Amino acid sequence: MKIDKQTVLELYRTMTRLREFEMKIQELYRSGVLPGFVHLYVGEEAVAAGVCANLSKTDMVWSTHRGHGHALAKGVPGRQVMAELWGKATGCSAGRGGSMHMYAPGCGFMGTNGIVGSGITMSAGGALSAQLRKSGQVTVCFFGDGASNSGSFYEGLNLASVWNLPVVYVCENNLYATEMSLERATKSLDIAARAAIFKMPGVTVDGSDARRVYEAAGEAISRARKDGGPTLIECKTYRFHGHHEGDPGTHYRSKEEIESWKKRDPIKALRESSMAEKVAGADEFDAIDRETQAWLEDAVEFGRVSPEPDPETALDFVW
Amino acid sequence: MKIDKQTVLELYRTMTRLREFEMKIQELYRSGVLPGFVHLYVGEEAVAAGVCANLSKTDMVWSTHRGHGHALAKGVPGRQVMAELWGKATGCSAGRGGSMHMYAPGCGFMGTNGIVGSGITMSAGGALSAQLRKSGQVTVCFFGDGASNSGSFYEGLNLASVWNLPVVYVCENNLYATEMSLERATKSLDIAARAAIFKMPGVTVDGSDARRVYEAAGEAISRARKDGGPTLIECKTYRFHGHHEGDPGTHYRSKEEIESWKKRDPIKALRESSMAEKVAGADEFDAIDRETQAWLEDAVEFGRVSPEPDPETALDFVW
Amino acid sequence: MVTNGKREITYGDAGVEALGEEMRRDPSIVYIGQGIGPRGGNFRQTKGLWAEFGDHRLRDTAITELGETGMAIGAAMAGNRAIVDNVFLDFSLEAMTQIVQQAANAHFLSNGELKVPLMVRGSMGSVRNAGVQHSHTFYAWFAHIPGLKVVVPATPYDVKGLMKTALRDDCPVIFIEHKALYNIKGNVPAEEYLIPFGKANICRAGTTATLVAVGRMVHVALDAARILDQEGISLEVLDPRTIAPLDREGIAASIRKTTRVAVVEEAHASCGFSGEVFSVACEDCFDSLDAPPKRICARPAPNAFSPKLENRILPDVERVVTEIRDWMNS
Amino acid sequence: MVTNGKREITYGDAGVEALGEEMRRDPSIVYIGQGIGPRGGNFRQTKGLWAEFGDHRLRDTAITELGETGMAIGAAMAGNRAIVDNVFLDFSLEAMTQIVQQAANAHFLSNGELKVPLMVRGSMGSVRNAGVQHSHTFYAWFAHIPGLKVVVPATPYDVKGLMKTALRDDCPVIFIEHKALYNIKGNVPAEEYLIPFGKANICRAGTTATLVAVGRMVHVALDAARILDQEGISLEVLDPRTIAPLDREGIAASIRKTTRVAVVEEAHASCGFSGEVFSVACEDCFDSLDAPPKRICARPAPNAFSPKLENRILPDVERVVTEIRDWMNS
Ligand SMILES: Cc1ncc(C[n+]2csc(CCOP(=O)(O)OP(=O)(O)O)c2C)c(N)n1
Ligand SMILES: Cc1ncc(C[n+]2csc(CCOP(=O)(O)OP(=O)(O)O)c2C)c(N)n1
Ligand SMILES: [Mg+2]
Ligand SMILES: [Mg+2]
Repeated sequence: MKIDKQTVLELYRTMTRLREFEMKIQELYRSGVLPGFVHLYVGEEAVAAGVCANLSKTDMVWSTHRGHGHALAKGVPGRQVMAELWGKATGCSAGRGGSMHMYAPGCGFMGTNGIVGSGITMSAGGALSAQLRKSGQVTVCFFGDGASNSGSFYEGLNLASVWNLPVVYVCENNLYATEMSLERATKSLDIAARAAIFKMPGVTVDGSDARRVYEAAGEAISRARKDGGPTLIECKTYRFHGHHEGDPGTHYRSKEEIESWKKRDPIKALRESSMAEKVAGADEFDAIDRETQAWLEDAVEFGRVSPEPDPETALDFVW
Repeated sequence: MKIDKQTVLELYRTMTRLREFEMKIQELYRSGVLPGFVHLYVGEEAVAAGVCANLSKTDMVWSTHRGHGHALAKGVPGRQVMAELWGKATGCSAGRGGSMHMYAPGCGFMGTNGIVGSGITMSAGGALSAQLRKSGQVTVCFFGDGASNSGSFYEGLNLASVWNLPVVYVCENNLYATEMSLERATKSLDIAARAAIFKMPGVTVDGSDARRVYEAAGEAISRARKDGGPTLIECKTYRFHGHHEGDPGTHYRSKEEIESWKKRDPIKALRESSMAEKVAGADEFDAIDRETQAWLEDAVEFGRVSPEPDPETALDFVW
Repeated sequence: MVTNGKREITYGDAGVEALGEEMRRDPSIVYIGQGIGPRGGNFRQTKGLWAEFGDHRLRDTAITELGETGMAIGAAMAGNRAIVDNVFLDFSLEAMTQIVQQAANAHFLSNGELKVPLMVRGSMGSVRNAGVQHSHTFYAWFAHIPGLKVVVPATPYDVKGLMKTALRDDCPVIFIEHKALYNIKGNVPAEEYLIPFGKANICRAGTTATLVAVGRMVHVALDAARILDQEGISLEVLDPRTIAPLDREGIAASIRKTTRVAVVEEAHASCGFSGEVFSVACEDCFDSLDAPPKRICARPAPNAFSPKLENRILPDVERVVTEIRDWMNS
Repeated sequence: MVTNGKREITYGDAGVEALGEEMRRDPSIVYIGQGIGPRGGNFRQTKGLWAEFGDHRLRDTAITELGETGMAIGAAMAGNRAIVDNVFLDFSLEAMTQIVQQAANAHFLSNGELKVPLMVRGSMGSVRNAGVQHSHTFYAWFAHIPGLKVVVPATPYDVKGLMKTALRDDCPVIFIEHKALYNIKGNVPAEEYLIPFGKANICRAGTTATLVAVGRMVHVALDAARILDQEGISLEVLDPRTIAPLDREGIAASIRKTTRVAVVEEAHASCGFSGEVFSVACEDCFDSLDAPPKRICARPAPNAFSPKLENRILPDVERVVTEIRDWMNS
């Protein structure tokens, strides 16, 4: 499959936004203006970008604790994600949720989540709903290698497979769950292979290669859309930073390992390979970089100046 | 592997006890003297008998809601099982538990259980304890095809495999979980094959053939005992009766299916094949049958005349 | 008002009727659970519905309460109205994380953008000595969590009216029937009616003391009240119907009238619903109290199998009569 | 009595010390959880223990709370003493079925033959705006279930003494620390001491009213008491230390002395622990009450992320001072 120029630039745009956004979040967080906890997506951008480029606005995404990238890639405005991290009234959850509880159903974004594995069964429900309503929506669920060891993973996949639901499970296998390596957590290291027990296609892709992710997800998503049932995609990826801000991420991962993955930086990789293949030129990528900076500044400023929620609204929307 | 005569007779003895016990329970239950609910093991006797013949008294067994057979095969005295079903003070749980909550730790019997799947993780804990204490005990966990679709199954197997625990998982695949056939519940019909994802040996055996079960379990148990780690054994079996007393078991299973399994009655099969192979003679089997009747009558009488628990003890052993 | 046709049907059938009516009315309803399709429900609680609505809307599952419940929540978030039937409330323990962390919070966290029209169904309480693992009674747990509504019907009439309300509510509703009541009969009008949440039912008017009772204990309280009536003790029996929202005002009004309150529950006392009634008494009508509030709950032990033991643990008419009599005389 | 060496260590380190001492003393203890090995615990709650006890006894797991907890229960039934650390109490929701159905019942059902020496550890409450899914406070749930003991230490001293008691108890103990307290310092004697369960701690003697406070709220209550002291309101601050068993006698004695009681909790009010204190007031010392009991709990909403909203929901010193002042004047 040949990926056209427009798609390449779109993937690049999404990835740079995700990257720059997270670097800014790190800076803001370290300066102490953001409450809560943040888990940065830096290094894994090709996954969200590649998957979500195949989705329409009404398709649904269930995300994780490491979900800023998923939200942005699914089309939640940067301003709203930023403001939410700031706990502002203009955030996508109006400041009620923060990093791990961002909801934007209008964008098909069904939430980041603080509970590992929880989206796997909920997304099967989203897909069931789409199937019942014959809406044509596809549901995507992102989750980590860590989540793949929970009972939720298996119960969700079983239900999705037995009812042939239009859901695509995207495992972001970044080799670690907090400080726990996958090797210490399980002997089941080939996560994609587990799909076979449910007679579900399981695919492994290089999660540092946005084009490969785009292709694999595209295939799975169009299969789901055509009533061909669920797919499990395992993306081999890596977080360049620690598990969350505060974790240097260097005491349980070797320097060599970190460096080897950084060499395969998905953004640089896409840019360089595209240029080598003459799909697009440096000027085009640079233009996107500049646009990204403007977009980011706007989002930051929006977050900064937005008002705090009114304490009087604290008890709204309980019921 | 050649199974010696003594073992054959032992398997036969256990199976006839289980069978006669359950038939008597059915009669007593229908006559209204037993409180609670009972799930009969009739038809599946070769599994408990074949597995438990390999266990010593201090080995541990975690059982299910369909657990009378497991308890008896593990050596819990028939009197105590009978009295427990009667809710009597002399029952193995002193009348506090009933059919689904029978405990006899002194016999290595760690409980029948009303919660499907719950034993799978607890038995891993029993095995962990044995490993830590270097006690040489092996732990066996029985569970059904229904339980194999729960998250507990996968979480338990993962933990057992990653720590190489001395536990043998015995799935009694009787094709149904209540009225739900395995085919309707999952696309993962080859339960033993699932073990492979955890790099665990997975074996399928004819659960109507006590000798094959005995051999497969023997191999798994001696591997576990030699620190060779866990095994999953799927026994293809069938319950001749309904899910519980009250369910005729005939409206969701075809007559042909039921009859075809009854033709392979594990007790008749062992007796006939052993006689054909001249391992033992009719008189020897008949002697066991008579002995079983005496054993059963004693247990029933014990249950019948035993006292009810003293209401004043109702609040004992909470803490 | 509802026409009283004096039609009598069972508590179980009242639920079936509510489900049928609402599933006809609202095509978005999907019902997920174990044995709720062709089987018609372990308690016959979906009897006949499969013939009408089929596999499409009645979704039989494997033994996967965590998966079923997560799935129902997701379907509700995505635009359907979902029912997940855990059959025994006990089995909802398998899915507690999804109920508390996801269902209860999504509406709040999304600032009202997401609705979670979900009914979690499960039956509580003791029946026929099933043993402790099948007879838990922990409606208080759900009422401790903001964002969950908790319904505990005591009569066929209430099952139908409350379930219909539950199936039009856009919040997660935990709908808890009592297993031992499925076969009791009572008047259920054929005409449509809805019973509002948060409105207690005075099952019996009285003047001497208020008994707040829940689920099966409503019937026990009523029996006790009839007996004590002959001794000149006039008990008002109040069924809150919903534990959350709780009709604090209705309870307080009854206490103001009778000047005494006792709670009768099959649930355990410690950190449960009875304390919530005490809080109504203390916070809302303390000066009306002529005597200390009292509670008659399960004695503090797991529910035992032997009828002899179980009867010692769970409240019954005799215990209620004795304890209330002593209390009135104290 | 304990020699008071005035050694000051943190709440977190007090737990580490208790664990180290008990693991040395009792070789059967196995500690299961996520990140509790080389990492030393998300909250540093097992700092340094791995170096001493190794992989054998500190068992790092995958994300498998259900599995971990089931496993710990099984190990405890089989002859070890097991600790399962769910790190955040929130995550124990994943394993609730094993805690309630298995751990709580095995001793009872086996007529005392099985012991379940198990500590389920998890941290409750809000810290640094982690959001609702990481800040639940539901100790009341466990206290609603017979067979579980529930410990909620408020100080470094209590962490050590109560944890050592927990690790010698043969029943399942739910040991609930408050996340925001891990770094507070306090006196912890180097000498061995154990704090009995079911014995409340009078943190501050007073005469005007009793404040029953739990966990972090003990400190809030103490701060409020110091402020109100200057207005002539002498508050007795009582920390029950264990929610189950509950020192009803200790609470009642304090109420008899002060004639008033209020409860201060980070938990929600509805069907929670505050009602249990009301029950003590009503059932055990009603005639001593000079005013209606009162409760100051989290306002009824999920815990919101924004500090502005969260501060509105959770009780703080200002709210306690204001509400207690109003109550005293009413
Ligand atoms: C049920 C549950 N258990 C534990 C945690 C604590 N926790 C938060 S993130 C995380 C690691 C998740 O690992 P993985 O799924 O691989 O995602 P990654 O962080 O690597 O993106 C853990 C253990 C949690 N949030 N939820
Ligand atoms: C967690 C849980 N969910 C549901 C049930 C209700 N239930 C009791 S037995 C049973 C079927 C079990 O099927 P299987 O595991 O195949 O065992 P079998 O009855 O066939 O021996 C079900 C659904 C239960 N006891 N526990
Ligand atoms: Mg990971
Ligand atoms: Mg079965």
